[in-house]
Amino acid sequence: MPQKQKTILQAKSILKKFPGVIALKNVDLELYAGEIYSLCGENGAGKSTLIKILSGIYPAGSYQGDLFLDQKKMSFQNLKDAEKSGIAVIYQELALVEEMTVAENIFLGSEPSSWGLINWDHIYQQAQKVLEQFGLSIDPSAKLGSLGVGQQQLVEIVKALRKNSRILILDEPTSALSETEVAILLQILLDLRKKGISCIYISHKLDEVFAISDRITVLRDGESIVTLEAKKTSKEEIIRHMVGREITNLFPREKSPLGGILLEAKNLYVLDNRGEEILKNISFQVRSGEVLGLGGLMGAGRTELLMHIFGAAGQRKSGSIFLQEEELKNHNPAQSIKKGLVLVSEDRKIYGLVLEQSIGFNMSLSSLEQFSFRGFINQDQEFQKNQEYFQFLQVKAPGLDSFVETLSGGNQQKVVLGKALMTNPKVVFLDEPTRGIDVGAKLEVYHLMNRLTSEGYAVVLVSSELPELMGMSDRIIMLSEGRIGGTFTQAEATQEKLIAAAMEQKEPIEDAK
Amino acid sequence: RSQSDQSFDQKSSKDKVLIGFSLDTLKEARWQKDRAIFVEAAEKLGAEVLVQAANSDDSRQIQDIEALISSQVDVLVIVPHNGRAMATAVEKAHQAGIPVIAYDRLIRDSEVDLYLSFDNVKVGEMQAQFLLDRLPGNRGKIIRVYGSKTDNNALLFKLGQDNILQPHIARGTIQVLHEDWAENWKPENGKKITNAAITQYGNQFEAILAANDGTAGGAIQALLEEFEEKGVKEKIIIGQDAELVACQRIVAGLQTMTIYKPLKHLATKAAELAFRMAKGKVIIAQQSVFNGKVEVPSILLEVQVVTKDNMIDTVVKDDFHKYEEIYRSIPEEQRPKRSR
Amino acid sequence: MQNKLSVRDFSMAISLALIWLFFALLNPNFLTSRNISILVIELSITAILALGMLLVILPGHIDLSVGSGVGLFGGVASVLVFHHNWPSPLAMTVSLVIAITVWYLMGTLVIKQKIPAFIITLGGLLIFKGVFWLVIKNSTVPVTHGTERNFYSLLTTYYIPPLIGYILGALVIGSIAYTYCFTRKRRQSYGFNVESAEVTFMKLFVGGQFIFLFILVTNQYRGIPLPVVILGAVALFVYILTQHTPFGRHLYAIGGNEKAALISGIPVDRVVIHAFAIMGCIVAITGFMQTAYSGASTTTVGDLMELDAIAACVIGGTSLKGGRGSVIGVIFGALIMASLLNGMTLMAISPEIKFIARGGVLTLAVWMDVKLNTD
Amino acid sequence: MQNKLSVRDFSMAISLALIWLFFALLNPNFLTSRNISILVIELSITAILALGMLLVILPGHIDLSVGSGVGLFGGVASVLVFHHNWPSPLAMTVSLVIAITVWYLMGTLVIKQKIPAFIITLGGLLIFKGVFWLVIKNSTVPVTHGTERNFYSLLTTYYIPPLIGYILGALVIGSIAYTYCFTRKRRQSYGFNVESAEVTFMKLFVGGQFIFLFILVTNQYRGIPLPVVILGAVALFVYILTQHTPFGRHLYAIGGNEKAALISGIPVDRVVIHAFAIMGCIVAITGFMQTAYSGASTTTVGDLMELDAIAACVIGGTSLKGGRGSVIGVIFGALIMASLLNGMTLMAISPEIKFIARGGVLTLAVWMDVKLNTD
Ligand SMILES: Nc1ncnc2c1ncn2[C@@H]1O[C@H](COP(=O)(O)OP(=O)(O)OP(=O)(O)O)[C@@H](O)[C@H]1O
Ligand SMILES: Nc1ncnc2c1ncn2[C@@H]1O[C@H](COP(=O)(O)OP(=O)(O)OP(=O)(O)O)[C@@H](O)[C@H]1O
Ligand SMILES: [Mg+2]
Ligand SMILES: [Mg+2]
Repeated sequence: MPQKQKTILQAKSILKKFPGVIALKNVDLELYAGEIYSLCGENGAGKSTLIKILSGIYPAGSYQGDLFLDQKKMSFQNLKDAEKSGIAVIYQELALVEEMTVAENIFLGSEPSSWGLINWDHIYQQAQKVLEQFGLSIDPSAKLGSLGVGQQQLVEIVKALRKNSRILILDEPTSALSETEVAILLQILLDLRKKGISCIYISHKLDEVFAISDRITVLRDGESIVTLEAKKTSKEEIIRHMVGREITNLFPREKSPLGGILLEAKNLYVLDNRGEEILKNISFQVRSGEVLGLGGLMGAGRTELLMHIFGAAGQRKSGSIFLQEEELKNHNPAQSIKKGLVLVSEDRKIYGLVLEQSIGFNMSLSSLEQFSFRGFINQDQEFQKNQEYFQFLQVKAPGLDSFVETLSGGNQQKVVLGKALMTNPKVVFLDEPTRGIDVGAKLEVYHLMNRLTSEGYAVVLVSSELPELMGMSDRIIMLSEGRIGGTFTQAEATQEKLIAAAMEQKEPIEDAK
Repeated sequence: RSQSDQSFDQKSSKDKVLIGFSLDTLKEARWQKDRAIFVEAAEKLGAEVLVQAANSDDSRQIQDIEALISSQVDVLVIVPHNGRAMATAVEKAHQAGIPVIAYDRLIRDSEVDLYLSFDNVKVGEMQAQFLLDRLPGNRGKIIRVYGSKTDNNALLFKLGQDNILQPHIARGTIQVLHEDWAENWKPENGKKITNAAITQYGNQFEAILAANDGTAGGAIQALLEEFEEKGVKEKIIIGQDAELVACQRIVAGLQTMTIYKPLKHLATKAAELAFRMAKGKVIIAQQSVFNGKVEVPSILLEVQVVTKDNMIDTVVKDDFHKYEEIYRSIPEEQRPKRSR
Repeated sequence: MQNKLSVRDFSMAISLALIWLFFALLNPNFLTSRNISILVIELSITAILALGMLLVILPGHIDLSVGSGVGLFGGVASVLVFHHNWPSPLAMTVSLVIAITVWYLMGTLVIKQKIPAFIITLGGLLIFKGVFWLVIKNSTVPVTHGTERNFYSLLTTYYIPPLIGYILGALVIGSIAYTYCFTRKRRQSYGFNVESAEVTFMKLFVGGQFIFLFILVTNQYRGIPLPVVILGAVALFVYILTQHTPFGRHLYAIGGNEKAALISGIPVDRVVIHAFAIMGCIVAITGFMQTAYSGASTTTVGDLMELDAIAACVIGGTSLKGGRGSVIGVIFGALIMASLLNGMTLMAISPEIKFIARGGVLTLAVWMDVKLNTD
Repeated sequence: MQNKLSVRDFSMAISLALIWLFFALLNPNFLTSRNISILVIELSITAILALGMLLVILPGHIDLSVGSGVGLFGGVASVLVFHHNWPSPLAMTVSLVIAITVWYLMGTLVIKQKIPAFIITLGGLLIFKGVFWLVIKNSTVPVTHGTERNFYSLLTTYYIPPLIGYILGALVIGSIAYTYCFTRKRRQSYGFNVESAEVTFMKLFVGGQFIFLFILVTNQYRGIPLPVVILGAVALFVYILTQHTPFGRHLYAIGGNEKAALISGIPVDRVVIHAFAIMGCIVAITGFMQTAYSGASTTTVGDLMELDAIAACVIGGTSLKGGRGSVIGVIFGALIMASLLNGMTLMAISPEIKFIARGGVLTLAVWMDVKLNTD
C-alpha cells in the first residue's frame, strides 16, 4: 500500500520454529506511527509468538528474520532492551504478584527510590493517580489476590501504560474484562492514539477490533494472509480469512425440547472465605436440554455461584441445591462430578490444567475411573478415548504427549473442555468458555453446547459477552452484586435490558466509539 | 568358618599383615592420637593398617567393619561406639575367620578374642574419688554434667562415679545441686547446664564433675563469665581425656584435674598383640572380663589422675602433649622444670 | 515423560559407571562378590525409604521425620521381641500398624489443618526421637536373644539359596519380557507407533543380562540377599502405584497444580493422606531392616536417613516442587549414594574426606542430570 | 500485609506468653535478670542466622548448609587466632570474606546451573563439615589464649555498661518515635487516611515501655549483652532491606511469582545471588558468635543449626514456597525456640522430653498461627 504514514516498527520475514511446530512462517509486519493495528487469527495462528519476538522474550537469534525500529535494525536480547526502545507489552498471561498490593505491582521492577530506599508514599500516591487517570476505582493498597480476574487484568494494563512508551502491544487484554471495563480500555487506547502512540492489538472479539483499529492483519497457521484497512472491510471478510471459509451464523443455537429439572437452587445465601456474603437469595432451575445464561459485571458473583454449587468454594449460609432430586450439601467437586455435574473454570491456568504434563494426562484426569478396573488404568483405552476427544475438539498440537504449557491459549481451553466432557456429565457449567478462543473454536464450543442439550444435558453458561449470552442461551439470569438482577427469555432479552439488570437501574453506558 | 567364604580365602594369601582398625569416632582429639600411635607402631612391625571411623553411628560402624572384612584384613581392632551393638560385627568377622580385639571398650555378648582397655567405669570411679578427697571432710555441694545420654560410654562413666558417690549422696554429705546430660557431648551444652545451675544456686557449689574435658571446658567458660578467673580457681573442676586445652587450663589453674589414659601404652600394645594374632600366635592374658557371654581374656592398663603437680611426669613424660604447647600461656619463669 | 526419563537415567547411569570404575580401579575388592552383596544390602535400605519419600514429594510435600521414625519403629519391634519375648512377626506387625496410624495422622494434620508438611514432620523428627529414646531407655536392644535367629534378625542376614535365586531371576526376566512384548503387540494393534523390534530386543537382552549377572555374582557369595528381594517388591509396588493407578496419576496432578486437581474432581485430601500412610508403612519396614542390619536397636539408628532419602530422590530427578519423579530414577539415586559410601568405606577414607566427597558427588550428579536434561 | 502481620505476631505473642508463664510458674529463676540476659544471648545467635535464612527463603530457595558453615567459619577464625596468633579482628574479617565468596558461588550455581538450592546446600552441608574438621584437625581450638580477652571472645561475653545502655535505649526509642510521627505527618500531607493520634501514641508508649523494661532488667545483671546489640543491628538491616529497598521487594516478587518478576524486568539472577552472598556474611557472623559462646571451636559447633534457623522462620510465618515472611515474625519464632530450650535446660529436663517438647511446641505454634490467619 502507499506509504503515506511513517513506519516505526517493522518485522521482515520472521520464521519461528518450536519442537514439532512452525509457529511463524515468513511473517511480515509494519506498524505506522500513531495507529492502532490489530492482529487476528485462530488459536495457535502465531499471534502471541509474534508478540514475544517483538518484545524480546524470544531473544534475537532464537528466530530467523529481522526487526527494524525507525528503519534501524534491532536485535533485542531481552525485555529490558525492548522496553528501553519504548515497547511495552501486556501479555495474555497475567504477569502480577498476587501477594503484593496493587500499587507495588504497578511499580514492580521500576520502584522509585532515593538513596536506595523506596519512597512508599510516592508510589501509593502515583498509583492512585494513574488508576484515577484511567478511570479505575481500585484501591492501590489492596492485595492483588483479592481482586477478581478482570480487575487484575486492568491493573496489568495500567502497569504497562505507566511506562508511557511509544509502542504498546496488547495480547488479548480484554478476554477477562466485562463490557464496562472493555469500554474503559478502548477509550484509553483511542486517547493514546491521539497522543501519537501506536498500538498493536490482539483480540478474538472482532467488535472491539473494528471499534478501534486502523488496519487489521490476519494470521493463519503462522502465515500472514492479508492486511486490510479497517474501514474498507467487514467482520465477515476477516472471519473468512481467519478460518479460510464462510461462517454465516455466529451463534448457531438450536433449541432442543426441554425435559425435567436437572439442577435447582433454592434461596442460596453464601459466604466467601472471608466471611462476606457474596451471594444473596439466589434461586433458579435448569432443565435438561436447556442452556441457562448467567450474566453480570465483573465480580458480580457468577464464578462464586458456579464454584459453590460445584462444591469448590464458599460456605452455605442457608438455602439448598438439588441435582436430579438429590440434595447437594457440603459436597466436594469429586462428588459433584460423580453425580454428573462438571465445571469448566474461567481461569484455565489456575483451575484447569496441569501445565507441565501432557495433553493426554490432562484430558483423562477426571475420568480415570472409567478406564481402570481392579484399580489399574488400562492405558490403551485411555489413549483411545484421548485420541477421540483430541480429534473431535481439533486441538492444534503435534500429539497427545506434547506438553500443555506449549499450547496456545485457545488450544489449552479445548483441552480443559475435553477433560470436562470425558466425564460424560448431566449438567455442564461453562464459566467464560470462549474466553480467549477464536471464532472457529467458539463455533465448535457452541455446536458442542447444542449437541449436549440435544442429548438431554443441561448447560449453564457464564459469559461477559452479551451477544454470546443472548445468542446462545434459552434463558438469561443477570447477577448484580450477588443478587439476581433479572431473568429474561431469549426472546425478550436486549443489550440494554441486560445491562440495566446487571447494574440495577443505573443507565447503560454506551459503547466507546 | 562357613565354607561359603572359601572363595576369597584363596585370595587372602598375602605376605603383608593387614590390620583393620575400626574407631567409634575421630571427632575428639583423643582418638586422633590413638590412631596415630597405633598406626605408627603397627607399621614399625611391618603391618599395614586400614582405619575406619563411624561418627558415633552404630550402623555406620557395622558397615565399616563389613568393608574391612571385604578388604580381607587379618585381624580386627574395634573401638565399639556401642559395646552391645558390635556383637553382630564380631560374629561377621568370625564367620570370615578374622580374630577381633576390643579396644578401650568391651564388646558384650560375643566371643571377642581379646580386650585391651582402661576400664571406663574405673575412670568414673577415679574422678569421683578424687573429688571426694579434695572436698574438705568429704562433704560439699556439687554439679554433675554427664555426657551424651545416648552414648553408652557416658552411662559407664556415670556408673563409675555413682559407685563412689552414691553412699555419700545417700548420707547427704554430698549434695548434688544440679545434674543434666550434655547432648552430643557439646561443650556449649556443658555451658548451658552450668549457666542453669548458677542461675538457680549462684555460687553455692564447690565442684563441677564433668564427663569429659570438652563439657568441662563449656562449664569453665560459664564460670569465667560469671565469677571471673579467680572465682573459677576456687572451684574443683574435673574432666577426663587430658586434652591439650584441658592440660593448658590445668596448668593455668582453671581446671583441677583430668584423667590421663596412657594411650601410648595402650595403642602400642594393641598394635603388637594384633600383629601377633594376625600371625596366628596365641595370646596369654592374666586378667579376664565376663562380657555376658564368655570370659574375655583382658589386658587392663592403669589410668592416671593428672593435676597441676604431676603434669610433667605424666603427660609431658609420655610426650602425650608438647611441653611448650601445654605451658605456652604460662610465662617462662613460672613454668615448672622439665624432668631431665 | 518416558523419553525424558530415559535421558535422565542415562545421565545417572554415566555418573554411576564413573563411580564404579573409579573404585574398581583403586580397590580390587570393590567388585568382589562379597562387597557387591554388602553394597546391595546397604542400597536396599536407603532405596526403600527413598521410594516412600517419592510418594510424599510427588504431591509437593516432604517428610523430615522418616529418620527418627526408622529408629522408633525398629525400636518398638525389638523391645517387644527382646524384653517382652513376643514372636518377631507379631511384634513387627504391631509396630507396622502403629507406624501407619501415626503417619495417617500426620497426613491428616498436614491436609486438614493446613500446616506445612515441613513443620509437621520436623516436629515429628523431634518427637519420634524423644519417644524412641524413651522406648529403648537409651540402651541397646538386640533384635533377637543371643545368637538365635528369628524372622526379624533374618531380614538382613538371609540369602536366597543359589538355585532358587536362578529360578527367581528366570521368572523375573520372563515376566518382564512377556509384559513388554504383550503391550507392544497390543499397542501395534491399536496402531500407535512403537519402537522397532530390534530396540525392544536389545533392551530386554541387556536388562536380562544385568539381572543374570547380578544373580551370578551374588551367588558366588551366598546368594541374593533378602533385602534386595524386598526392595524389588517395594519398587514394583510403587512403580505400579505411580504409573498404572488413578492414585498415582492423582499424586502427579496434585503436585503439578493442586487447584486444578481439586476442580478436576480429585479427592486431594484423601490421596495425600494415603500417600503419607504408605510412607508410614515403608518407614516401619525400613526401620526393621536398618535395625536388623545393626543387629540391635541403639539410639543412633536412623540418624539423618531422611536426608539420604531426599537426596536419593533429588539425584534421581524428582522435583521438590512436586509433580515430577520416577521410581527408576530414585533407585539410581540411591544406588549412586550407596556405591559412593561403600567404596569410600572400603578404601578406609577418613570421615572428613568422606563428607567432602559425598557433598561433591551429590552436587555433581544433580548438575550432570540438569545439564543433560536442558540440552 | 501490615495488619496480616500484626495478627500473626499476635498469635505468636500468645504462644510466647504461654511458654514464659509456664516456666515462670514452674521455676522462679526463669525470670531472673541473669537468666533473661543468658536467654537473649542464646536467642540472638539463632535469630541472626534465621534472619539470613529469611533472605534465602523469600525468593523461594533454602539453605541447609548454614549449620556446618557456622562451624567452619567460626573454626577458620579461631585457628587463625589461636594457632597463627593473628589479631582476632583480622582473622574474623578474612573468614568473613571467604564465607561471602563461598555463598556467592553457591548462589551462582543455584541460579546459573539451575541446580536446586536444596541440593547445592545439602552438598555444602557435607563439604563444609569435612573441611571444618580438617581445618581444626578434630581438636578443640579456643577463640583466645588462656583467659585473656580479645575482640573474638568478647563477642558473647561483653555487656554494654548500664549508663550507655540507657542512652542507647533512649536513642532507639527516640528515633523510632521520630520516624513514626514523621511518616505519619507526610502520609497526612499526601492525604492518605492515617490511624488516630491516640493509637499512634499508645503503640509508641507500649513499645518504649518494653525496650525500657528490657534495659532495666538486663542492667540489673550486667547491662545489655553485646549479642543483642548485634541482633538489633542485623534485624534493622534486614528489615530495611526487605521493606524499604527495591532489592527486598524483588525478593518477595520472585518468591511470589518468578515469571512475573522476570517479565517486570527484575534482574532475578542477580537478586538471588546477592541474597545468598548476604546469607554467607550472616553465617560467618553467627559462626563467630556461636564459637565464642562455647569458648572454643569443636567438631560439634553448629550441628543442626540450619534446622533451628528454618524452624524459626516458619514459626514466624515465613512461607517455604517463598514470597511471604517478615523480620518481626522471624525474631518471634527464634524467641519461642530459645525460651523453650532455655527454660527446659534451667529445669534440667531429660533430653528425651526436651525433644518431644520442642517438636510439640514447634507444631503447636505454627498450627496456632495458621488458625489465627485463616479465620
Ligand atoms: N513454547 C512453545 N513450544 C512449542 N510450541 C509452542 C510454544 N509456544 C507456542 N507454540 C505453538 O506455536 C503456535 C502459535 O502459538 P501462539 O500462542 O502464538 O498462538 P496464538 O495465535 O497466540 O493463539 P491464541 O489466540 O490461542 O493465543 C501454536 O501452535 C503453539 O502450540
Ligand atoms: N480469589 C478471590 N479472593 C477474594 N475475593 C474474590 C476472589 N475472586 C473473586 N472474589 C470476589 O468475589 C466476588 C465474586 O467474584 P467472581 O469472580 O465470582 O465475579 P464474577 O461475576 O465471576 O466476575 P469474573 O469471574 O468475571 O471476575 C467479587 O467481589 C470478587 O471481588
Ligand atoms: Mg495468544
Ligand atoms: Mg467469573
